Order: sequence, then C-alpha cells, then structure tokens
Amino acid sequence: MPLANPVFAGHNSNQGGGMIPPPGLSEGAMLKFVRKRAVASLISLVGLIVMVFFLSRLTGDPAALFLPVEASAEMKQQFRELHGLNDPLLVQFAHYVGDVLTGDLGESLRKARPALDVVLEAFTWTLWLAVITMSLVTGAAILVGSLAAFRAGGFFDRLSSIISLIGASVPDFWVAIVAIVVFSVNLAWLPTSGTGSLLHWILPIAVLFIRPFGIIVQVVRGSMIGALSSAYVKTARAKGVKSRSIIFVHALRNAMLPVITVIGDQAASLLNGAVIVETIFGFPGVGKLMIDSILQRDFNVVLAAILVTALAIFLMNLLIDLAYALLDPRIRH
Amino acid sequence: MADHLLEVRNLSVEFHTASGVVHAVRDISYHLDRGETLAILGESGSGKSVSSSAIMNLIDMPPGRITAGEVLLDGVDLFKLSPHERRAVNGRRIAMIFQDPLSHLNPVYTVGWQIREALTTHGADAATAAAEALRLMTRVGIPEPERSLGKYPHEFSGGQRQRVMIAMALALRPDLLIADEPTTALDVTVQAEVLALLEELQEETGMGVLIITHDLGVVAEIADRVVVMEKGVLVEAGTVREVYKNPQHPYTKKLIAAAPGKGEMHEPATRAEPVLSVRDVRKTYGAFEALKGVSFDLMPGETMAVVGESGSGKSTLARILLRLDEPDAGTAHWKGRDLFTLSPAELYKLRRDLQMVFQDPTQSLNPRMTVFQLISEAWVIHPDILPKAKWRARVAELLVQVGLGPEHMRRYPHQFSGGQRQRIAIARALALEPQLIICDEAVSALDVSVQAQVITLLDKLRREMGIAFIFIAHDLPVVRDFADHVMVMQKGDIVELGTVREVFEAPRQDYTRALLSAGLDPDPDVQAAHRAARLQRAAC
Amino acid sequence: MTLQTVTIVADEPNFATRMVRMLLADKFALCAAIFLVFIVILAIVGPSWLGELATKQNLRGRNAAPFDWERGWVWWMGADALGRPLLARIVVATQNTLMVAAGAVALSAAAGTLLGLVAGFSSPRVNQVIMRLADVIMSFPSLLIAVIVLYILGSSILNLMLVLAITRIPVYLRTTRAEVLEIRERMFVQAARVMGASDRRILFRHILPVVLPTLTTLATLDFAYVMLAESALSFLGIGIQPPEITWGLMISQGRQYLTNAWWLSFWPGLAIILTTMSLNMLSNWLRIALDPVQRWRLEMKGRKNG
Amino acid sequence: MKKMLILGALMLGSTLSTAFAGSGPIKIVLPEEADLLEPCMATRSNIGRVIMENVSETLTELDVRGDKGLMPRLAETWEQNADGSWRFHLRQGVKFSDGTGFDAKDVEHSFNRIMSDKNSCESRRYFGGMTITPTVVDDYTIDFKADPVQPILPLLMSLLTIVPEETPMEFVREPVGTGPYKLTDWTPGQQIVLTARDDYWGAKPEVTEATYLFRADPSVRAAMVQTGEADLSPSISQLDATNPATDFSYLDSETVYLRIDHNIEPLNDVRVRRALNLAIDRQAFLGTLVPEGALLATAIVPPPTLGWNPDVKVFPFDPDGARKLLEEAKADGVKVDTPITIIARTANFPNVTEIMEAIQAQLQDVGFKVDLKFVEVAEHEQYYSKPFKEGRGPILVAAMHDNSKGDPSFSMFFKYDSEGTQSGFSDPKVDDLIKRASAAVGDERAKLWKELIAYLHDDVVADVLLFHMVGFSRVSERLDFTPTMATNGTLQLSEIKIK
Repeated sequence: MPLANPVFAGHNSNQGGGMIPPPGLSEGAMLKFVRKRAVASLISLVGLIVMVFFLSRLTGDPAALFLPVEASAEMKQQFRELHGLNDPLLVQFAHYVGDVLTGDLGESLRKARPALDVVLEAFTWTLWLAVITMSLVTGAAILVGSLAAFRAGGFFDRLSSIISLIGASVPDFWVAIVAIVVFSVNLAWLPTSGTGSLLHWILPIAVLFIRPFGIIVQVVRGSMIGALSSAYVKTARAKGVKSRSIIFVHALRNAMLPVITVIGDQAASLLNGAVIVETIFGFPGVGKLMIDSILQRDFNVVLAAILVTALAIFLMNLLIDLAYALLDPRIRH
Repeated sequence: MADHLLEVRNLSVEFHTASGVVHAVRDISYHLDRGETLAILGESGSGKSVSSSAIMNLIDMPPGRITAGEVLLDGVDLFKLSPHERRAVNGRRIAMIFQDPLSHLNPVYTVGWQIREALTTHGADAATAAAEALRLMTRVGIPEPERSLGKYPHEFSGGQRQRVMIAMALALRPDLLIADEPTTALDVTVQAEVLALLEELQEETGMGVLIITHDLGVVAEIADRVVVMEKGVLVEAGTVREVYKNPQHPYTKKLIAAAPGKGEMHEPATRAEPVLSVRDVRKTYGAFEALKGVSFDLMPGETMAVVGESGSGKSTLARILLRLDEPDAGTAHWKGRDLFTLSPAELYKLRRDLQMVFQDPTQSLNPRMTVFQLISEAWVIHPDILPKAKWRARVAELLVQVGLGPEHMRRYPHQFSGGQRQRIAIARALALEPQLIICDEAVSALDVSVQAQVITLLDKLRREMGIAFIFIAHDLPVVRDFADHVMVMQKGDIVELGTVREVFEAPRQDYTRALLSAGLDPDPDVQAAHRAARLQRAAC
Repeated sequence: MTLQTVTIVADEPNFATRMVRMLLADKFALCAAIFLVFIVILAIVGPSWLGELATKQNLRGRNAAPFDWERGWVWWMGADALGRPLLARIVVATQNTLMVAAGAVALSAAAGTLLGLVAGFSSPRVNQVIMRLADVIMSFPSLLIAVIVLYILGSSILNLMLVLAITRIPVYLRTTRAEVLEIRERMFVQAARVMGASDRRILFRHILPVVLPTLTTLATLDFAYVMLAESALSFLGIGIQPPEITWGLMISQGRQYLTNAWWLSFWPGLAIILTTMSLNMLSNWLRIALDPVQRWRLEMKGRKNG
Repeated sequence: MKKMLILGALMLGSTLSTAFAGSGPIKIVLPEEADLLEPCMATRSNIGRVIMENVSETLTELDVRGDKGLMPRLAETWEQNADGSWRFHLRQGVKFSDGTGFDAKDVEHSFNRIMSDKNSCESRRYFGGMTITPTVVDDYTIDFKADPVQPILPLLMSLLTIVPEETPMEFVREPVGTGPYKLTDWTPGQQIVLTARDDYWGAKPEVTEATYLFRADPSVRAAMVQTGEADLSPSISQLDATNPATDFSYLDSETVYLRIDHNIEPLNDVRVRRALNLAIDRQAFLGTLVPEGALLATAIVPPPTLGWNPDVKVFPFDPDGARKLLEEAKADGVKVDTPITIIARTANFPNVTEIMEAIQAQLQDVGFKVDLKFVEVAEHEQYYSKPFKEGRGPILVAAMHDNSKGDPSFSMFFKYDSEGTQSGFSDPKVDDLIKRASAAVGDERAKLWKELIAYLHDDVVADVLLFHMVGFSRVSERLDFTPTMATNGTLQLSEIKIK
C-alpha cells in the first residue's frame, strides 16, 4: 500500500543489532564494512581483556590456592614473586599487554606450560562439539519448525511445540545425569563419558542439542509462519508450485534471517564452552577449562581462553553476516 | 452453459475474524469468455478479490470457508478437483498477477529463476524453460533481457516488476489471466504502458482476462464488461458503457460521481505577499540528486499542488520544509524568517504554524493511543495553546469539524476505516491551529469515494480557516478540483508551475502533457478518445 | 487484501477484559497462567506457612520415599537427605527461586531497555560506546562472569540477582535498540516530531509503548532462562548457599542421590520444568495476544469456545 | 546397604592367593586431572596418585598397609650420625627412565631443587622451620644435616621424590624417575598413560600399563567401573558404593573438624567450647550423612598415627549438659547470645552441606545462635589461615585435614601451636609439648603426642573434632586390590594385582 519513496528506502534501513550490513553498499564497501566490524570487535576485545584482567585479580590470591594451607608466608611470597604477582596491578597489566602484543599470552600457573597451548587444545574440542551440535540442531530445527509452521495449529505443530517447550525448560545437568544412568549404566549402549570413539560424542551432543533445538524450532516456526503467509508464497501457489517446494524453496530462504541470528547466538554460547556438559561427561572443552582456571586463579589461562573464544565468536559473526548476504540479495551489494 | 471459459455461480465465502463471521462475498455469479475482459469494480472491503482467490485456491481455510457455490472452468467445477489436479490448473490454465509486484515476487531468487520455475513446475525441461524465459522477458519489454534474468526483483523499477510478473504469468499461455489491481501502485505513465501490454498480450493469446480494480479509469481503459461489488454483494453488471452511462444501483452512481476531476477549477486570487518563499532548495542522497534547486512562493490561504511521479523529489521537499530532513542548500522564508536556520527552540515555536498530514493514516497515527490522546498531544507539547480543562471540549469540536463525533474520542485508530483515520490525522494537525498544512499524498491510499470526501473537507477548512496547503499527489485529476497553483516536478526539478487552469488546459511542457494524457478517464468514451490520441501520437 | 468489511466503531472492551478473554481462548496458556498464579501465591505465603516444617531435620527419616499416603501431605514427595519433607521445602524454596529470577529479569530488562533506548536514539558516539559495552558482556561467558562477580561480592540472593541481571542486559539492549532504530523512522514518530515533540517524549511516549510487548515476551522467556541459569550455578557450587534454598540448589544437592533416591532432585526439577514451561507457553501466548495483527486468532477462538 | 559394605581396613591381609596371577593393562578413573606431572608436586593428591612411587620414587616409604613402619625404597639403610645428621645408603644399579644411573648427586639435586626459588615445589613445606644441608659422601651415600635436629628426617625423606641431577629447576612436564613405570602418553584433558619399565630395579609389577582418565562427577566414575570403561576408581561416592563385590570403603586419613577461634567472645570461654562439643550428636551422623565406617574423632590425626591416644573419649551427646554450661557462662557475663558463624567450604567433602546444616540445627537446639556460610576455597582459606581478619565475629571454620604420614608433627604445629597458621588459640603448654614431641624419638615421642592430644581435647577443648572420614573405591572384579589410607594421596600400581 504505501508508496515507498526510493530516496527514503535506503534511509530507513534496518541496522538491527549492528549485525546486518546496511543495504545499498557495493562490493568494495562490504570490505569496508568488515574492516569497521573488525575495529569494533577489537575495541570490545580490549575492553573485555581489561575487564577480565582486573576483575579476576580481585577474586583472590593464586598463591593461597596453589600452595597447601600449611605453606609458610615466605613460600607464598616467593610464589608471588616468581609469577610477578607482587607488582602493582597496573604494572602487571602493562607487562601483560606488552607480552600479548608480542604474541605471548603467558604461562599457566597450574600447568607450567603456555596458556595459549592449553586453551587451543581445549578449544579444538569445544569447536568440534559446537560445530557438530549446531549442524544437527540447525538441520533438525529447520525441518521440524518448517513442517510445524506449514500446518500451524495441527497435530504435528502441537507435538513439536510441546517437545521444544520441554527442551527449552529442562536443566541440562539433570538430563545429562539421567542420560548416563539410562543409556550407559542400565542399557549399556553408550560409554558414560570421556573421549575416544565416535560413540563418546553421542551423549554430550544429545544433551547439548536439546535447548538450542527447543529455541530454534520456535523461531523457525514463527518466521516460517510469517514467510508462508507472505505475498510471494501466494504467487508461488498461483503458479501451481508444490507444497514441498513452497516450504523449503520459497519460504524457507526468506525465513532464515531471524533464524540465523538465533543460531548465531546459540552457537556463540556453545563456543563459550558448555561448562556443565563438559564437567559431567569429562569432555576436555574450553568451558570447563575457563571455570576451573578461575577457580584456581590461573589468570593467564582465563584471559587466553576469553581471547580465543571471543575471536572465534567474532569470526562466527562475520560468517553470519556472510550468510545473510548469501541468503538475501538485498543485503548483498 | 458450459460454453463460458469461466463461470462463477452463487459463490459465498465467509471469514472468521475477531469481529465475528464476515460474509466476504454472498451469492455472487459472473462469467467470462475467451478473449474477453471482465472487470470487478469495488472499493476496499467490497470483497472484489475474494472470488478470484477462491478460483485460485488461495483462500486460507481456516479462517476462510467457501460456504456455497461453484467455479466452473470450461464446465469443470474447480472445487471438486483433487488437490493434485487443482494444482495443475494453477499457472497452466489460470494465471494471476497482483497489485504489489515487489512483495509478490520472491525477493531472494532471480527473476529468471522465478519465471523458469513457472515452466518447470508444469513439466518443462530446464533448457526449454531457459529459452522460454528469455523470450518472455523480451516480449514483455524488459531492457537487456538476458542480463535482467539474473537480477533480483528489487533491482527493477515498479513497472518492470509488473512486466516480470506478467511474463511469469503468461509463461504457459494460460486460458485465463486474473489481474488483481495490477497497476494501482504504479505511476500514471507506467500504468498506461502496463495496461497496453496486457491488451496486446490478450490479443496475441486470446485469453480471458479478469481484472480486479477500484479505478473507474482502468475499467474504462481495458474492460469489456464490468461487475460492481459492494460489501460482498454484486450490485450491478453490464458492459462498461452501460454501467457508466446509465448506472442503476445507487452505489454505482455514488462511485461514478466521486471520480475526481470534474468540478470547477479554482481561480487563484491576485497575488499578495507570499507567506512562504522557497528559494533554490537542494538535496542529495549520496549520488542521487533528490532536489536540484527548487523555488516557489506560496500565498496565504492558497493551495499549491505538487505533482510528480515517484522519485521526482516531492516528498523530499515536504520533509525538508518541515525540517524532518536538512537541505544541502537554499532558503525557505516563512513570514520572513528562514526555516532552515532556526534553532531548535525557535523551530519548536514554529511547529505550530506548519503541520503535516501523511499519506498513510494507519502508520502516522500511533496505534497505542486513543483519539483523544492523539489529538490532545498537540497541547501537551505546546501547553500554552489551551488549558487542560478545555481539552475535552476542543477535541470534540475538532472531531465534529472533520466529520466525526465526540463519541469517537476514546477509541483507537485501528477501529476506524481509512478515511476516518485520515480525518483524525487532519484533526490532529488542526489542533495546533496551523497556517500551513502539508499534505503528503494524503488521499492516495484512500478509496475514490472517501478521497472525494476528504478533499471536500480540506477545501472547507481552507475556506473557513484560511489555511494554506501544499498538496502533494502523484495523480493529476485529484488536484484539479482543489489546487490554486500546480507545480509539476520531475527528477528533482520543477518542470512546470502555473495556475490550475494553465496547467490543465494549456500545459507548456511535454512531460505535463504526458502526465495528463496518461491519466485514465472514468468515462469510457472520453477514455477511448484519449487512447486514440495516444496511439496516434505513438504512431507518429 | 484486508478483509475489513465492516467498520467496527463500537467500543472495544478494556485491556484487562480483553486479555482475560484471549487467555480463556488458549487452553495451554490458561493452564500455564493458573499454574503461575499458584506458584506466586506459594512464593508469597510459603516461607511463613511451611518454613518451620521445611527446616526440621530428622536424620533417621532421611531420604524417605515418596507416595507414603499414610504420613501427612507434606511427606507425599518424600524427604531429603536430612529427613526434611521435600514438598514443604519446594514450597518454601519457591520464594527465593522466583525472587532471584524476577529480580534478575526486572533489573536486566530495565537496564537493558533504557540503554537500548538511549543507544537507538542518541548520537552515533554514545551508540558506539553502549554497543561495545554490550559486545563485551556478550562475549564474556556468562558463567564466568557469574563466578568472578560472586567471588568478589560473595554469594547472596541479591548478588546472584545482580550477576544474572548483568549477563542478560545485552539481550534487552540489542532488541530494544534494533526496534528503536526501526520505529523511529515510522510515520507516527515523524508526525510527533512535526508537532514539535521532544526526544524524550518521542522515546517514552511513542517508541517505548511499541517496543514493550516484544520486551514483555522476551522477559517471560528470560524468566525461564534465568531460573535454569541459577540452577546451573548451584550445580557448579557457586549459586545460592545453604541454608537458603532454591529449586536449583535442591536439584544439585539431590543429584548425587539420583540413582538411589531419585525424588530428591526429581521434584524440584519438575517444579522448574513446569514453571519454565508455563512461562514459555505464556510467552508464546503473549506474543500473539500483544500483536494486533495476530490477535484475531485468539479472539476468534475465544468467541467460538465461549 | 550398610551390611553390604566391607570395611577395607578389615580386609587387610586377607587377600586371596595369587596363584593365577595375570598381567595386563588397566584403566583408572580419577576425580581431578593432574595439571602437572612434576615430581616435586607429588605430595598433591591429584599428581601423587599418578606418579608417586610409580614414576618417581623416594628414599624411604611409609607402610600404610601393614605395620612395618618406615621401609627402604631407594635408600637401603639409614642411620643417625653422632652430630644428629642422618646418613642414607643408597640402592645401587638403579636407572632412571631416561637411562642415566641413580646416585647421591641426584638425591642432592632433588633436594636442592625443591628448595629452589625458581619454582614453587609443594614438598618444600615439609622442610619448613628447619635448615637442611645435604652432603654427598660418596656415589651411594649421602648425609642430611638438619638444624634443629630432626628425629623424623627419614620419614620426611618419604616425601622427597628423586629426579636426575640434569633436571632443570623449573617445573617439568615429562617426569623422569626411577620408578617401575614411565610416562608414555599424556593428552591433556583426556588421559595419561604409564607403561611398565623393563629396566626397573625391583620386582616386575603385574599391571603392564595404566591409563588414567579424569571425571569430575562421582556417579560417572562409579558407572565407568560398572560398565567396564575403567577398572578402578579410587574415590566414588558413598551413595554409589552399593555393590559389595566391587566397592570398598577405607579409612582415608581425612579428619573433619570445626576450628574454633578462641580469640573472640563467647568462644574464648572453655564452657562455651565444651557446650559446642556436647551439643553435637556425632553418632547420629554415622550411617546417615557420614559413612558407617567413619570414626568419631578425638584428635586431628587418625588412629594409625604415632601417639594417637585411645584413652581420650569422644564427647557424649548431652544437650542438657550443653545448655547448662551455656547458662553458667551466661551467668558469668559471657555473651553467649552472640551469633556464631560456621564457615564451610563448598564441596569440601561429601555431604558437607547437609552435615553443616545438621550441625547448625543441633547447635541451635541447645541455644546457640548459629549462622551458616558457605564459601569457595579461596575465601575459606582467608578465614582458615592467619592472618585472621580484624573485626571478625565469633567463627567456627569447618575444615578437613589430611595426615597420612604416620606422625602428628605434620599436623600439630600448624593447627595448635601459637605460631601455627591455622591455630585458633595460643597456649604455652601446647607450644611446649609440640616442641618437645617434635624433637623426641621413639616411645618418648609417642608419649608426648598422646599427652598433647589429651590436653587439647579435654582441657583446652581446642576445637570441635568430628569424624575421621571414610573413602570409597570401586575396583573391578578382575583386579585384586584393596585400597588403604594411602589411596588418598598415592596409588602404587605395583600393589595392584590382576586376577
């Protein structure tokens, strides 16, 4: 109905969450956009590091934790001296920044090896876990959400919404423990925990699957209901296009933008580590590493882990922007 | 009976809505033959689109329900077909084009893909489909057809998009084409071209065309026969000529009477001191020059119509005058003070004098405020106008003035019809007692009969209160009865500026003439003459 | 294409009546709402009603099995590791559980919305600062923030609220900002500007009411999320500390008994699941009920049913 | 359930014949990953369980299985010299896993290394408060001179892991030792594998290869042994220990107590401290929140320790007596109404929450005002160790103390001496007894410790001693292994037999 003035069409552009590149940009401008995003992320990263550095140091003295309670004051003093913890905080920070700029993220107090090595080892596991889980979640949620939306209000819709509701409502550690009791102990189908074979991945992935699945199904459903009631779907129906093709070709691609945003959010939280699942299943990921390290006041590892995951999340967000552009030509140029 | 291409018999459709069951159409019947064009004429809410949706199986059930009737295509009842057979009809035997091609084309696929899909869906192989798509694009007159196949809908202009829709619809040479308001959102010149294309194609293929429209001009231009609908009921049917010249039903009469451009033209008073003096206003958005130096004067109590097609810069001008956008250069003196150099505080005071009525009242009224809140907000913002105790009485007064009642004060905008909403918007503008109201396409989105009422209201306000208007429209007939001066804009420039009589009766510029001749006249005879003249011009 | 055949200029029922009607139309949401009201009542009266009973220990009657109908009703869910009746404990824990969740949601929603409004409506510089702040919080793993802040501040209900609130601020902030950016270009905002409305008036009188339904829905969902996060913190041993109780704490305390006294963690788990599910259902309903475009679905059903 | 449990301690010596002894690899699941495999950190349990006496050996070794006391390991014999220093005669023909030979220089280096300021070796703490100078006499003889003279120096030598003299002062990640196993794989986060050495000096163990896995959740650990994913889990939860064929309980040398801060009113009054002790129904915990096999504590050290005093009796559960004492104290103007805070550490030991809640309830029952506060390890440490915060209220710190070393000196100084970091009071008689006992040897030493223990418990009422805890292990039926008190800190693979 409204006669959109093309002049204002560009002006009204949605800059939702700073995620979507403003439309009306050329290919070269896309690069500029990426650069702008990189600068913004760098600022955030620096802010994050400053915050974590000082906040974590407020949580207590690593010496008290590294050394036994019986350790003498001199031993503690010597430990702090050894690790440069006696310097004023600002001096420590200056040292840290200097080291980071030369690519040295410091040593782990507990493990006596480079913090970055420790983190990268753990992060590899987390990355795989996140990638596999999110792939499965995405595929399943899109399928279920789309079908639910197609017959909104029908039996399948109700069933899937109840399942996804439960999925989004259950405490994950509870599910994890029950799953071990049932599938590993009683049925002996799967190993309880750990890594090694492919079978070891099933339970952690299954537990991690539940909540994002519940959330994404609902977003897909909502977005698909919108897309399916849109004008171009009417056109497709007028063309005699098959239902399957209407859902998965015409509507789905249009409905994906909000879905991708949620997928991004969920993936980000997985990249930050699935602390609870990692703890229960003895999965050597970065989430448990981060929590353990802060428990042990192993600051360098905490900082390195934050740095690595934040970078990963930044890259993922770029990928998501790319996916936006791939999916929607209006954003592309 | 079975010799009609399409026959709709006793069709009734109802919808379940918040306000209960709505009988969208009740017991309507019409028929259409090959090579014939039937127009369904009606205003919004008349149910004119419902029967076509039923034909195309596009009614969502629920909330819709077909309660009675049949739709025969070459004698076969479409309602009795299996879903599979039914789908085979769509696109292949009946095709459809829609009002707003931008939203009716899938934004994320190339137009080539979408045209090819129409073909492959009904069994064409990829190579044939590709060749055919190219042929169709060429046929409907898209420039650079080969390259255009790889473009996305948003990369085309409105007229081109409708041509793409047509190419897609005609891909399988259907027997019947349903065109639902195919030209409503298009500029007049583009509308004429699209209608001409439709006619040509009809001649080529011999298909039947069912055109759904609210525009008498479109009916006069293209249709053979017309059925008129009001509130779901078919009130009148006949050939276009019969219906226009000799309408039987009062509703039809009212519709025909409401068509603009038949009243007396204003003779502007002698020029006095201008109340608004605009000089050389310029504005660019990036590389796009929206305004290329616009200058004009506006006398007190005078109406200046600004007419132009989309992209001509007329809305930009309105926004700049109201400081919703900042100009790049130029001045605009309101009673001797340059609007563009005012401080925020001065601007705040001046807001009282200059008000605006927007195109779409649905969007310009905050949906979460009552009518009272909407109108009295003016006095919240400018407390010195009226003491709070008098607000209620004044709102009632304003509502009466715009043709509503005091009892409407407590309701929300969505409870009103489009015309009523625009009246509320006008009442809101009046609340500040302005001396100039800028109407940006204020009547474009309204039905013809409502359009006439709103214009009458504005005219009355002008006469009674001496308010000056800048009246922006894309349609010339609308401004004919209302404006003192007309300013025709094209691509950011004023191409013609004169009294309404000068512009309408003795246009000096080709562009103005093109605009005038592209406009469709509701009178089939007049329109036939226009058309002949246009064809002749084209032939030369 | 709209089907507004008749113009209803009749007075609409007021907001509350209308919401009740729409609630009656959706059986699931109705059950959810009734359940939640029940839970809220328990939260208010629980501690004073059953507080005594819930803390009375009986080491000989530890881990008593549920469904022993011969004992008083508070024992129907069995007893915990210190022989305290689980049902009574769940009732008493409701208050803390809801308080933490409600407090966190209220705090984060208020702060996030305000920042979002400011970010969406002020200079690019302020916007940048706020967005970067949101980024920092977003890329800070929430459990890690929780651990660090709780270590610095100590673990108490108030601090827990605060921590959970901090981690949720960006959600509201980003949503509000995105909506503000869109709404500020809408015609009615322009109309208000033409009338000379101040930024503040536009922000709070015109934009906020439009954003509010989205935020309400979001907050309902977040309520569920925060409850789960609280229980995860308890699992890691950094949430609420005994003798305070929350459902999350009860689950994590009971989880070691999962194989031989399942009821210890099952009942509080069920309480969380039912509550979060109710909230999720209610939020789904709210999303429709507060959307003028979708509302008819419920109103129609209500008419048919009633 | 209670009957099904078999007390590991009672099983000692009743191991079946090993006629069909087999050999092969096993898997062990531990609660916490070893973040370092540094020999000088082997006194920390997560590290020690992997490498202590498996990879890295010590000069002497304390027998916790039987009553042989201190046994030779890398030292064959030792004696005290006339000047009070100790001389160790080292085993010959021993090779490190890197192929180098073992001699006195390695011992000297090992000792110097733990004392170095280039690292933070934990075992240094056992040599605090004394100056020790090692002197190499010849390749296989070494003297340790201690000032003041250390009667238990050979015992201390059971805590000094021997590394080759080439080992850098900084922490290493690849431990080299003389033990029966060498590290063959370490994938952080996943597993550590030790493989038996062919060139080990001693008897060849049956376990040819040990894979260590790490799971934080106790029920997962138990499940893993049940499903065959692991063969041994040295610590599982009491609740999971339900299968008599595989699950063992053992006295695990951990003692739980409430440390009383005597400096703050009303805890400075001995009647109040006694009332605290009388108010707690210790017996009621056994078999409920505390495993059945646990012992009620009368000392900070468990029974097998030198000088443990069987004559000291556990405080009876006497709420009336407690109330009476409180009234008396109140009558004398002691502010017994002041709220007392129990500070406990989250997840310090199994059921810590429930136990503390129960104790809180019992103390409140006799009229104490008690708050309960759970804190995390770092904060707990601030309450537990000196310097104490100024302006603190009356607090009881719930803590667990581990002494599996067989001698109370590792505990008494820290917990009770005026200078002790965790001592909540100052008593000249206690200081004197500790000093004398530490310097004494033989029966005299035992007598002095006994005296101290009785004095602390009965006269000073130093703290609220609660339980000597019991640990649970799950051992696969294919293994022949009985966990002991030492299992908490070490896990000698050579003691594990395969059926």
